[in-house]
Amino acid sequence: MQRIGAFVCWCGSNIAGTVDIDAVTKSAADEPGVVYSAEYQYMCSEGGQLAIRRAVEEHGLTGIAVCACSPRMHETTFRKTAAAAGLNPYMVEIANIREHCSWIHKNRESATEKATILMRAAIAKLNLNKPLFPGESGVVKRALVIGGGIAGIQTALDIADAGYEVDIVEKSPTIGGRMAQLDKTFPTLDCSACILTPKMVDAAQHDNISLYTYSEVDEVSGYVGSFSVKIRQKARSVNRELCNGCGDCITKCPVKKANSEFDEGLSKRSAIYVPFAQAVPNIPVVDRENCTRFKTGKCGLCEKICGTKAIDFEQQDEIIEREYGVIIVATGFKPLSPERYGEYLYGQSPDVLTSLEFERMMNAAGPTGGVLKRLSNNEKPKSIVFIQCVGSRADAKKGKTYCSKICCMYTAKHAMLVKEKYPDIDVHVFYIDVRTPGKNFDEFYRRAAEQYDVNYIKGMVGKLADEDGRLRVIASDLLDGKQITIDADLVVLATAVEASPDVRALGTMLTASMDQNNFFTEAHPKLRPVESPTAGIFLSGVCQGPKDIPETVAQAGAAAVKALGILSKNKLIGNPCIAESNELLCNGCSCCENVCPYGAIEYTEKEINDHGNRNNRRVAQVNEAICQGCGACTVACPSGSMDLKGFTNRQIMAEVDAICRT
Amino acid sequence: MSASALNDIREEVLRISGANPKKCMSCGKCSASCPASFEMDILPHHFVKNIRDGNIENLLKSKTLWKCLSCFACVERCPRAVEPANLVEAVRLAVIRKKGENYLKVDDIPEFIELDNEIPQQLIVSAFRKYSK
Amino acid sequence: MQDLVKEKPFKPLVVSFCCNWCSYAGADLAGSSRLEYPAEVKIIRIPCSCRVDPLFVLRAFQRGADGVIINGCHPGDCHYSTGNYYTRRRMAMLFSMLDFIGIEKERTRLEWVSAAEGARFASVMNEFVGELREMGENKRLGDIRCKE
Amino acid sequence: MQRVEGEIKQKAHELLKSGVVSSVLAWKKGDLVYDAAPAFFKSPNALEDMVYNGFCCSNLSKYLIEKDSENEKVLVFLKPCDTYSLNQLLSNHRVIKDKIYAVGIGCDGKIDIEKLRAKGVKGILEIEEDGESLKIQTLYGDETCVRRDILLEKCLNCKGKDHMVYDELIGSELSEETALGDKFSQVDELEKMSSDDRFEFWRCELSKCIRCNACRNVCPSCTCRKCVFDNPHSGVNAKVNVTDFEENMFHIIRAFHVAGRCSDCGECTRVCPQGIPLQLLNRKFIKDINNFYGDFQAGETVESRSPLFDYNFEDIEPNVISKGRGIN
Amino acid sequence: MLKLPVSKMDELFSLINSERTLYMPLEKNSEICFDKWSSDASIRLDKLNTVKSPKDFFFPASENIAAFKTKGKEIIMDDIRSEIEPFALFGVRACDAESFNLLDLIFLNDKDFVDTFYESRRQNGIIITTACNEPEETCFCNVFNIDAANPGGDISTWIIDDTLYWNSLTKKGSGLTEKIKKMFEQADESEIADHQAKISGVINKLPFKDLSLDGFTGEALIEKFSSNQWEEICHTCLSCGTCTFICPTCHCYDIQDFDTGKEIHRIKCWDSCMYYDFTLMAHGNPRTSLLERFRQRYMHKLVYFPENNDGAYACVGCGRCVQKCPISMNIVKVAKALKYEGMK
Repeated sequence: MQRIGAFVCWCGSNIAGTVDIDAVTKSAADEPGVVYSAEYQYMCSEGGQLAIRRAVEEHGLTGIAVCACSPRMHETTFRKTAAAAGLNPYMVEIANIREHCSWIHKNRESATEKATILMRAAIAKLNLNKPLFPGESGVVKRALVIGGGIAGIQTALDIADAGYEVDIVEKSPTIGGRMAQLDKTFPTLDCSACILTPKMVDAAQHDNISLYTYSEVDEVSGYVGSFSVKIRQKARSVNRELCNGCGDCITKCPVKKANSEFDEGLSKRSAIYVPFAQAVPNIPVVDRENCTRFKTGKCGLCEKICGTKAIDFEQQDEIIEREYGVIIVATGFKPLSPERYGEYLYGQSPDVLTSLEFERMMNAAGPTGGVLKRLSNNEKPKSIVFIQCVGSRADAKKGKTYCSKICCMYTAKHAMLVKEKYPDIDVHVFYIDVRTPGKNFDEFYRRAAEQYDVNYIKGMVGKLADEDGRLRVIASDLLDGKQITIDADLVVLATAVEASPDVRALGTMLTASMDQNNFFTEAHPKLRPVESPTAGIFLSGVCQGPKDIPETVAQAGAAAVKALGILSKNKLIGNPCIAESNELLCNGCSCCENVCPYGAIEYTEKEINDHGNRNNRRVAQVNEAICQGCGACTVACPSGSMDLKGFTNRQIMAEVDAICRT
Repeated sequence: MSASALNDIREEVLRISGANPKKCMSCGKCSASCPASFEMDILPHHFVKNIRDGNIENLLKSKTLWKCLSCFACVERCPRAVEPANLVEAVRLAVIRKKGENYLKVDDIPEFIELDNEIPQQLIVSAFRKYSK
Repeated sequence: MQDLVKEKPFKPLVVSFCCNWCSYAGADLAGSSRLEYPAEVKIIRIPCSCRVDPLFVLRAFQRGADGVIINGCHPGDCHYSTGNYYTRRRMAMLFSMLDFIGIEKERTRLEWVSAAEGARFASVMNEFVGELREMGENKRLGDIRCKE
Repeated sequence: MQRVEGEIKQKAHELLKSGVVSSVLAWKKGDLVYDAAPAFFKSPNALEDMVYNGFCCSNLSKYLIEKDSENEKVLVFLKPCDTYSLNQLLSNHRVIKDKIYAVGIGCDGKIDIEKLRAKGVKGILEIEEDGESLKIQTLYGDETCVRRDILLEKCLNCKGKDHMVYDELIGSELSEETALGDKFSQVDELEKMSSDDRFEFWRCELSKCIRCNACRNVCPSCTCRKCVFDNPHSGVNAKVNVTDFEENMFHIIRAFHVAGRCSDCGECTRVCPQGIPLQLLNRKFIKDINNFYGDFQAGETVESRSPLFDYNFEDIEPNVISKGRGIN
Repeated sequence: MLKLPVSKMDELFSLINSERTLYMPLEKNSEICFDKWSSDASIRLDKLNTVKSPKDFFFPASENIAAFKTKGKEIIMDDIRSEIEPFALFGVRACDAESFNLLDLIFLNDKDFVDTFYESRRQNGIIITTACNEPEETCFCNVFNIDAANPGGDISTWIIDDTLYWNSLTKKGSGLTEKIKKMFEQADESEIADHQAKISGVINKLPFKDLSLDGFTGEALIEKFSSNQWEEICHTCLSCGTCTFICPTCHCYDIQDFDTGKEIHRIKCWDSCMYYDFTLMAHGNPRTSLLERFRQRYMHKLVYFPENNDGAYACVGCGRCVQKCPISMNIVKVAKALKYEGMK
C-alpha cells in the first residue's frame, strides 16, 4: 500500500479563484492510500517544494500527487523535488487543475467537482505507480557516415573536428558524389570542383576520418550507442597500400570503350580507371566487367606496367566489422531517367540531354572539354531549349509527386552559362512555375531573364519532333494562349531528383522508416528534421528530401551536431516509460514487432520457468535503448503481456474508473 | 441558361468523366501535346480551368468540343492525371444529350460498320457522337 | 408535487484521451487561452493515441461514461511518426463494431488536435458534449452495477 | 469419401511406419454415428479407429500450437479452410512448419448434427450418406434429409476448395464448392437494420452466452497463453458474465483481438453450445477491413500482415464511419 | 394420482403461477431454456433437455454474496441478501431432478457448512418433473438407476396423448397439489403403466444403456488415477467449460471481487475444473497440466464423489456433454476408456 501525499496548489488566484482548494484538499484526504494532504499558494515555488520535501520526511510518503498546472509545465520540477526528498522521481503524478479546469470553467461548484475528480484520477493512478529506473547504455565513440558526397563529407568533417572518429562508406571508387560532377554552382557561379576538392582532401587527410570507398554496408545490428555494422569493401583489384597513383596502368590499358559513369556516359574510359582527376583516393579500380583479363584471362598489361606491383587480380571482397555509436545516412540521389517520357526523345536523339549530362558538357574537364556542341554533328547549337519539371510535380503513377526544388535554379544557371559563353545562342526555358526561394535566388533567376535575355516561356512542351536534324519543340505558351513551335538544336531536360530505390534495403537494415518516394523519414517534420525516428540514426542531405548544396551542407552540420550529442556522452540515459514484455504471458506471435516504429522489439528463443514448468519459448524482448514509449505494441498485443511502464493498462483503467466514479 | 442548370451540367460532366480538374497545376502540357490545338478556340488546359471555375456556358459553344480528336495524347501526357480528353468528351456528351436529335440515323450504323470490322468500338462511338451534333 | 421537483439537466460524462505531444498540449492551450468547454470532459494523458486500447474505451462506458473521445496528433504529425495511423485503423474497427452491435455511433469519436489548436480542442469538446446531451444517458453499454 | 478415408489411413500408416512422423492428428470414430473426435494416433495399429466422413468438422490446426516444444513431427490432415488457419498460425510463429507434415484433404462440406436435431429428428442411431441425400435411422423410425440443408453454417459460406499450405494433397477431387452465396449477406442484413434493432438482436444472442469459452478455446487465432479475460492482473478478468456489459465486452474484445488474424473458419459458431452466431462479429471485421483497407484474407499466405498492423496515409477516418457518412 | 386434459394445461399453469412463479422450458430467441411462464410464451415441453440445466435456479451462475464500501477510511459491509420468492419448475426431467439431490449433498449435507443461499432457494422451489416420452440416443440415466418413466421430484407428471397425469411425491408437492386440486380428476396409476413400459422399451434400445461403472470405487482410486489412458483421452480437450457449465451436477465455484467504483461486490460464480486457473492459489496451481485438470473432473464424478457420498456418482446421464462437447469428449468415453483400470 502506498503512502500518498496530496498537494493542492492555489497558483495564486489562477486556480483558487475558481476551485475551492479547501474542498479538494479535504476530499483528497479520504482517497485510498492518501495519508497526508495539504495546500499551498505556489506549489512550484521554493517554499512549495520544501513543503513537499518535509511532508515526505514527516509522513513517510511513498508517492506525491500534485494538483496544479499542466504536467507539461512542472512535471519535471516535481520529479526533481521527489528525487530531492529521496523518492523515485516517477512516484509523482500531476492532476492538471489549471489548464484543464480552473482556467476554462467559471462555475465554482462544477470546477471544484471536476478538480476533485482529476485529483482522484491522479491518486488512483499513483496508487499503482512503481519506481522506474531509466536504462543506461554505453556509447561507442565512433560514427559511421553512409555516403561520401558533400553531405557525408561535411558531416564527417564536423564530427572528426569535434574529436571523434568517423568512417565514411562510399559505394563508388571515390568520394565527392554528385557535387563533383557539377560545373558551376548557383547562385554564385563559382566552380564546384574548386570548393569541393579541398573538402575531399581534408576528409582523406583527417586523422579521425577513415574512408571506405568502393564499399557498401552489408549488415547492421544493434542500437543507438552500439551499432554493429558489416562493411563490404569490394575488390578493387588494386592494392591500396602499394599503389602510388601514378596512372601508368590507366594509360596502358587497351580497353578504352567503357562508359564513364562520371561523365554520365558521354565519354569513354579504360577498364582500369579513376573516375576523375581529383578522385579521392587516387587509386584506380579494375572494372571487372570490361577488363579483358577478367573476360578472357589474357592481357594483364596493367599488372606488368605497375612499378609497385599493386595490381592484384585475385583480390577478394573484404568484410570489415565495426562498432559505431551513431550512423548518419547521406546517400544522396540520382537524377530520374527521362526515358519513360517518350515525347522528349531522350535516348532517341543524341541532342536531348539531361541537366547533369549538360553540366558535364559545360565542364572544362568534361567530355567535350567544355565546348558546347551537338553530339549528332559536333556543330555548335544555335538554339537551346530547357524544359523544367521533367518527372517532378506529377501524379504518383507518372513520376514524382514532389517538387525537386533545385531544377529552377540550375536551369537558370545553365541558361546563364550558355549565354555567358555564347551570347549568340538563343536560349528558351519552358517552365510551369519558377520557384526560387533562397538567399539571392530570385535575383539570380531575374538576372538570367533580364541581363542574359533568356526567353522564359510559361507552358509545357508537348513533344519534340526530329525535323531534318533539328529538334522541333511543340509547346504551348500559356500566357499568350497560343501554340508555339521552336526549332532547337539542343534540348536539356531538368529531370527530377530521385532517391535511388536500392536505398530501401539500407532503410530496412537500419530499421529507419522511409516514405513512398524512398526518402528517409525525419523524426518530426518540423522539430526533428535531421533525425530518423530510429534513435541513433541521423539524416544528412538529399536522402531526406530534395535540397540544394547550402541546405545540404547546413543539414550535414546539423546531423553532425545531433550525432555529437550522443557521441559526447559516456552513457545514454533512456526514458524509463517504455514498453515491457511479460515473458510468462508472451505468445511470441510477433504482433507487437509488426507495429513498432523503431524496431525496438526482438524475439528470442528462451527457456521460461512458468511456475516450475520449464520450456523453450519464443518471447518478445524490448530493447530499452531503442524503445521510445509510444505504446503501439501494447494494444497490438492480444494477451496483454506488453505493457507500458508509467502508463500501464491498470493505471489507465484506474484513471478511467476514478473519473467515472461520480 | 440558368446558373443552377449550368452547375448541374458541371456536376454531370465531373461524374461522367470521373476526372478531377482540381488536380490541374496549369502546366499546359495537354495543350502543348494536342495535335488539334491549332484549330481550337479554347485550349485543353483552359478547358480544364473553365470546368474547374464553373464557366461551362462558353464550353458548350466552343469549337474545341468538335475539334478534339479523342486521341488521348493529353491524358497520356498529363503529369497530374487530370484526363482533359475525358472532360472534353463529357461536355460533348452534355451537348449531345441537350440537342436530342441525331443527324446520323441509328439505322445507318450497321452499314457504316460493315466497311471495316476492325474499327475500334470507341472510335465508332466517338465519331457517332461527334458527327451527330 | 411532480412539478415542484425540478428536473436536473442531463450532464454527460465524457472521457477524453489526449496524446501527450499534440492534443494534451492543445487542451493546455485551450486552457491558457481561457476557452471554455463543459466541465463534464475529463482528460486522461497518454503518450500517444495508439496507447488507447479498446478495453479502455469499453471500460469507460462500463463505468458510466456517456461518451469517449480519443485525441491524437494529425496524421503525419505523430511524435512517434506512425502511432496515430494505427489508432485510426483500430478505432475505425472498434467504432464500427460498436455500431454493429447497436451502440449509438455518436458516443465514440476520434479527433486530430494539434498543440496549436486550442480553439479547435474547445470547439470539438463543446460539439461532442452538445451531441451527447441530446442523446442522453448511455444505457446500452453501461454496467448496471456501476450505476447504482 | 470412403476411398479418400482409405487413402488418408494409408498415408498415415506409411508415414508413421517409416518414422517420418511420430504421431498423426486426425479424427477418431466414436460410439455414435456422428461422433468424429479429433485425436492423436501414435501407432499404426491405432489407425483402425481413424475416420474421415461428413462429421469431421474440427479444425485440427488448433492442436498444432506449441507442438514445437516436443521433439517430434506430427502428421496433420487439413481441410481447405483449415489451411488458412495453419498459415495464420505459422505467421504468428505459433506453429513451426518443420514440426508438422501437413496433408491437405478434400472436403465436400460437413454436417451440422444440431441442424438435424433442430429439424425435430430425435434418437439418431445411424446416418447413411448417399450422395446428396441422407438416410437416417432413429429410435423412432427412419427419416431422410437433403445433405445441403444440414451443412454447417461455415460450409455454406465456404472460402473455396484450394489448400493454402500443404506438403501433399489427398482427395482434392472430392472438393465441391458448397458456398451458397455472399459470405457477408448476414452482416449486410444486420447493417441494414436500425441501430435499435441491431442492439435488440445482439442482446438476444449475447444474453445466451454462458461464458464457457468454447468459442475462444477452439479458435485457431485465439492462441494466448493466458487470455486477458483469465488474467487477474488484466483488470477485466471474470469467470462468468455477471451483467450485459460483460457479455458484450467479452465478445467485442475477442473479435477485436483476432481482427485481421481471423481465418474465418467458423469454429466459434459451430462449438457454441448456445448457438450464438459468433462468426458474424468476426465477419463484420473482415468486411470492414475489406471495405476500408482492401481485400484481405488472413491465412492466405504466411507473409500476409494483418491490416491492423499496417496503415496507409489516406485511411478512412473512424468518424466518417461513426457518423454514418461512409460505409453502411 | 390425478389427471387433466392437456387442453387445460394453460389454465393449470396460470393457476400454479398465481401461487408461485412458474418456470418451464420456453423457446426464446431461438434458445430453449427454463424461463418465466406467461400465457403467451412458447412452451417447449417436447424438448428433452434444455442446453442449460435448471441447476441455476438453485445455484446461479453468479451471485453477489457480500458488498463492502468505504466511508472516508472506514469500511462498511452491506447486507445484500434478498428474500427468495416461492417458485415452481415445471417440465424438469428425471435426470435433472436427481441432480438436485446430488447438489444437496454438497451444499446442505454438512450441517456445519450449509450454503444458506442455496438452501433458501431449495426451500422455496418446487420441482415438477415430466416423464421423457422420447429419450435421445445420448441418454444414459438408467446407468444411475434413474427411471425416465418415473421422473421423481416433488411432483411427477406424464403427458400421455391428450392427458396430463399428476402425482405428488413429497410434502411440498402435496401442498401445491392441494391448492390446485379442483382442476384435476382422479386417476389410477395403472393408466400410465403402458406408457411407462413404452419408455422403458426405448431406454432398452439406447446405445449407452449398458455402460458399466463397475470398478469405479475408492479401492481402485490409485489405479484409475495413474492410468495411462488419461493422456490419450485428454489430448485434444480444449479446456473449455462447456461440459461443466451445462452439467446439472457440476458445482464448483469461485469467489471474485468486483469494484463498482462505489463498493466492492463479492461474487460467487461458477468455475470449471477444465480452466487452467481452477484451484489457482497464491503459490501457484497444484494442477498445472491439462491432464491433471481433465482427470480431476472425471475422477471427481466417478470416484471421489461416490467415495464420499455413499456410492452416488456425480453424473445423472442426461447426455448434455455427449451432445455439446466441441470435440465429442464425454463421460461415457472416459468411463469406457478406464473400465479395466484397477479391475480385480
